[in-house]
Amino acid sequence: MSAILTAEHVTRRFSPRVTLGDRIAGLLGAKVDRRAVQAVTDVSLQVQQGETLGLVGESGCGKSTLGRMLAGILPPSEGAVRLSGASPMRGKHKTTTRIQTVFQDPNASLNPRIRIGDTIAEGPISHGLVTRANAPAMVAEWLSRVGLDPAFATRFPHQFSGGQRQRVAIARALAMQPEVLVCDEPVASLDVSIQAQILNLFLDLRQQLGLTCLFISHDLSVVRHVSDRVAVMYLGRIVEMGEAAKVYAAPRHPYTQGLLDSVPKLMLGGNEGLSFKPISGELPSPLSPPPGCAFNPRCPKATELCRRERPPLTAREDGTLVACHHA
Amino acid sequence: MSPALSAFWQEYRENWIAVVALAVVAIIVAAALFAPWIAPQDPYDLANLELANARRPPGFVGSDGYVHWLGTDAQGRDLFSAILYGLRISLQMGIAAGAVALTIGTLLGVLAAHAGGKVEAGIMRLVDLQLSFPAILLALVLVAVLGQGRVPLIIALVTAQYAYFARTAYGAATAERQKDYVEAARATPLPGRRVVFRHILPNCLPPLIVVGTVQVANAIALEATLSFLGLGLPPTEPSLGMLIANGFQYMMSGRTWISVYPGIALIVLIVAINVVGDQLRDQFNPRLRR
Amino acid sequence: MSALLEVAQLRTHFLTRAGVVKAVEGVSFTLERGEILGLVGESGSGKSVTGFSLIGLVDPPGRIVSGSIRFDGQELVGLAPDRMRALRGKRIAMVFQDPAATLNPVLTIGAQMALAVQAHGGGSERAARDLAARTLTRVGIPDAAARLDAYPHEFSGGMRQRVAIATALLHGPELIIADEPTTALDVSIQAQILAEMKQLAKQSGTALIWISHDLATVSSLADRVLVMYAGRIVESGPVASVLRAPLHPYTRGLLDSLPAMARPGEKLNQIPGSTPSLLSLPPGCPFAPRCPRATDICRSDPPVVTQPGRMALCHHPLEMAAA
Amino acid sequence: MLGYIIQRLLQAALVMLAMSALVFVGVYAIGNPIDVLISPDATQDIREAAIRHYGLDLPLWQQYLAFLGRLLRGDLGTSFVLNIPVTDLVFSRLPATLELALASVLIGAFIGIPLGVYAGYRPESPLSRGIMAFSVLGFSVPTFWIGLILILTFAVNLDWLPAGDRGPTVEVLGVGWSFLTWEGLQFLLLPALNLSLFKLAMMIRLSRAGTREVMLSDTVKFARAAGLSELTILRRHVLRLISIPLVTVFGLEFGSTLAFAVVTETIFSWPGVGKLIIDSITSLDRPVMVGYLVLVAFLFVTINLVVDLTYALLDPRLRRGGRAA
Repeated sequence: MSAILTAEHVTRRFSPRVTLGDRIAGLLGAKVDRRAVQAVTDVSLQVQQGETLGLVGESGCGKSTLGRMLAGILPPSEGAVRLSGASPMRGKHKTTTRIQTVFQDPNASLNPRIRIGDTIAEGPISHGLVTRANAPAMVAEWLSRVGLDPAFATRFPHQFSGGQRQRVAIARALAMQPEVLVCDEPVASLDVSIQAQILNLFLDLRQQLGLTCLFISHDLSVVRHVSDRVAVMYLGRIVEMGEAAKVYAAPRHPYTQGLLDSVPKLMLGGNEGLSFKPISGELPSPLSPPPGCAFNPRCPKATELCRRERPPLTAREDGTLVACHHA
Repeated sequence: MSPALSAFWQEYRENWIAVVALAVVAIIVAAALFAPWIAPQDPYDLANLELANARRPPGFVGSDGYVHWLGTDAQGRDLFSAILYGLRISLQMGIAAGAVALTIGTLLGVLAAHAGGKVEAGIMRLVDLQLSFPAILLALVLVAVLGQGRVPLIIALVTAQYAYFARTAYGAATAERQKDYVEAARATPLPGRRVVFRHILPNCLPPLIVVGTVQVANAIALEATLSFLGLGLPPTEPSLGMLIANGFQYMMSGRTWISVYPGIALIVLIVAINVVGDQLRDQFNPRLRR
Repeated sequence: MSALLEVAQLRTHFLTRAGVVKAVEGVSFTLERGEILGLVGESGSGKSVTGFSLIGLVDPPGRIVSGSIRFDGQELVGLAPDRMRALRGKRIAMVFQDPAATLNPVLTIGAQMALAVQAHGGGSERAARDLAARTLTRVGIPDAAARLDAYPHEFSGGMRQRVAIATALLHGPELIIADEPTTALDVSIQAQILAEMKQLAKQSGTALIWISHDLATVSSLADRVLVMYAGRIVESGPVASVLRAPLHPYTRGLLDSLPAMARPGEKLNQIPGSTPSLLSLPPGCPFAPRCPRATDICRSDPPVVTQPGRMALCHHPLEMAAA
Repeated sequence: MLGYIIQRLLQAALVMLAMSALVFVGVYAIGNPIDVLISPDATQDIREAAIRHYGLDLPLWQQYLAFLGRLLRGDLGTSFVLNIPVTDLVFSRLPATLELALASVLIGAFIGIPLGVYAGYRPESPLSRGIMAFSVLGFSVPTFWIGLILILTFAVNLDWLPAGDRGPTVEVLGVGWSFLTWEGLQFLLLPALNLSLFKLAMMIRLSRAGTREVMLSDTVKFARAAGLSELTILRRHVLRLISIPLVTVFGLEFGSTLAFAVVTETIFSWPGVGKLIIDSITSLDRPVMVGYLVLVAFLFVTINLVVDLTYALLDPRLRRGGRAA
């Protein structure tokens, strides 16, 4: 196995616009808020050929921003993203077609005024992957591969259900013949029964096409189901990364533990107790992350050391990477 | 008719007032278009005018045998003919100014939304500044500086109105720009031109159509106002506004028809266009859909 | 004593341009005092509309076309608007899905809560704020009195939902209807709110209708569960037995769709097809087109309730013994 | 917040500078500036003296600086026709226009907002449809036409109110005002009504659209679920939510009303600045035109600034966030 997609010390900041007026106000002694939101901080990871890496975390943890950087949609502020050694972007613009994205909301990610056949075909045609004459045949093939009737090519998105639309979005991404597929919360907006259909489709296609995948989701059970390895993010950093089976069976980082404990389980034997254990406290503002370990204000194991020093992400004996002083 | 369009028409038809308004607009446009064939008299041909026929009330039979159904004006023009020709000028001005303003404004707005950064800031500052500055004042000053005539008038109207289109196009385009399907198009990646013209621009059209309708009505009203103030077209080509202005001085003496009939024609036209625009606005507004 | 809430053959329809959407079609259930009832279903199943029907807040063009809702013996369908209003917030309260949208962004928390207090009997502004502060403390907002003067945008999503819950609790209602109140929140915050809600309901003896699409959430909170599909209750019963041994094929399919119920990487036992349009439901059982057990009778005749106690709306319910 | 205020002040100054440059280029550089400064019937000697006096033989940028300097001293030249300094002329006319504009904006707001809120609250009721029909009319019918009809009806046919002119004024703070006497009010009523109809229609439409949108929101639904009465919801929740955009529109409309007064003042012979600019255009009194333009630009920039700052103050999300851009 070799790494096909890598992130090297990737950081992404979103800085507020500081106007001339703000600067003058600053000179006059007024407090001007110039704190940048650091959505992703110093993340390094590798996605191996053929594997699925799950990226999991709560909202605002930076998983989507990281995903967009890895997909070549958003340039990193620092560090580098490489797809087989080369950057997927030139300046602010994506150049490669070898990595494609499936977005969260299929209602929003398909242009309502364009027939779905044209939506699927326009990328391949514009990059010369298919001729205009051969496009209908290619569209028909992809529609049937994602489980839709090829005759639907002339329909508009609003004529489909949510699950069918997500199938179209998957067909659009795969018609570009990518090596890597980034799925950004692809089932978050779908109902449970439809979610199962899309997950099954994803598993099928991944196997048939030998795809390498980055699978981003806030849903721990979904990530567990599809991923070989999993990375857990908290406040812009990876706190734990390793084989999915190991991380889920024996989480080391207190945040991973807390997160897994927070999820309500199906209670098949009455519910006198609670099937979950909440993490105390709230996510700190990303504008002013706490010093030391970002999780320390909510962590049951936090000590003076955690408040002072940020733990590095280090490998443990079984290969799992953990960023914690006490794990 | 495509299914989407026919569904749109189905919904439009439910509001009978809007249907009537649309019919009125169509009739007025047709009347203006065929004015030379409908009008009993060519009001621009000064040879036709006789002072003996001036300021006659509706129904007056002129010296040359015409029945002046709506009366005559101070120069002895048949008012019905003058109104038809005046509508022609008003519509020409309104549509020409609206079309030019739509084109310039949309291009500027979409450019600002697409380019971002300094270009965006520069264009939108200018547009905002102009929007806060009343159109009529701008038009007044421009006409005063450029002189009278069709071209100066259109320039004045366009300058006064393009900013509305630019603001609308910019608003719609920035909203579109943030939508997932635009990001999906960029992530493919599709060329920037294709993203703008195939994905962003078509989705900006509904609000622009609404603003376009309303702005044609506004341009007509503005032209009439300028003409009323004596700053519009030369008196040899009387637009509706000027007909009204000319009749103003006779109003106190009871010869109200000289002002009132052109005024009614003007108002019917503008109201009808605005009613159509209102209905389109309601139909395009996704928040009020059920 | 009779049940707190008795709903019988409730039908709520929406008259839209495209036709009549039968969002709720013949829903019947009862709710005891202090009971927690889970109302589960996918989008478009009618679970939220049922909730809004109970509190009399169905938006036009929707309206209750028939049926009965008896709350503490009083009929709510057709009740005069001002008498319905007197019940709302006082004896029946509601919490919504998105706390960012429910609170008024330009009023302080204190002002909004005071309005809710004063909606039911005067009392001074001062007393209203005191009550608001006490209730905020109950839902776990620290330093509540000082935070009354804050605006909603100064709170996090979880805190805003706590404010909404506190608003619902102000008058100590007998029934709270919670419409997906944790869906918009993160897992760790959801867990906090769930735990608090369960505790608050048990402490105060308030009955709770918890509307959710998430079986796991409902299973750890509710006493009984109602499963809705296409505007109907297709299965109901004590939550543990319904989840352990569902009678209705839809409930079974829903459980099998959960990734947590399968081995990682293996194909899920999915329900084929998608939810039918409520504009044109098939004759017979609305689930028949997607049902593995469907026979001709399912496609022609609407099913009737089987198995009293554990109820399922099905011609061919799964065996209880199968569990 | 302070940063935002400073930023807006800087922008306002920049806009004024740009406006002055535009006026300078438009009038001084393109036209013959001496036409603006000296009456056309002045002798050749006077012209040449003026050219030297105003430095018109100097390079363009020096001329612009001199123009700016005169502007800053409040010297806008002298009217050809009336031979009064333009500044004095404009300021003597301004109160009449201000009074008219304020009266009409107040009429528009105090009648328009309640009607609009009602129409948004009950969009299907016959009264709402009537209100909306009225607003389409008010929006469509040109101001000058309404003025004509008002005069025809109330002055000519019914003879209830005077048809034009300002009537008697009462001096307060050295300025004459009409609204202080009954007779003055009678003169003010028709022009104010005329000018207000467009504003009225606009306020109705804006508050209706705002109300309709807010009524569908979860905020209102939640307030209903808490048992609030409809009146309380309208008064406390809806009005508060729609008031923020309305206040800014109110400010901007006050500005545009000042400009639209041109038409009304012409019809009703109201002696304000609008009448002044029309007269100066027809009599080619260019110093007055230039002076009026600069002044109006200044007025607008000021109003915009105040509106923006008010907006930032009214919306708590902007007020406490400290960042309002």
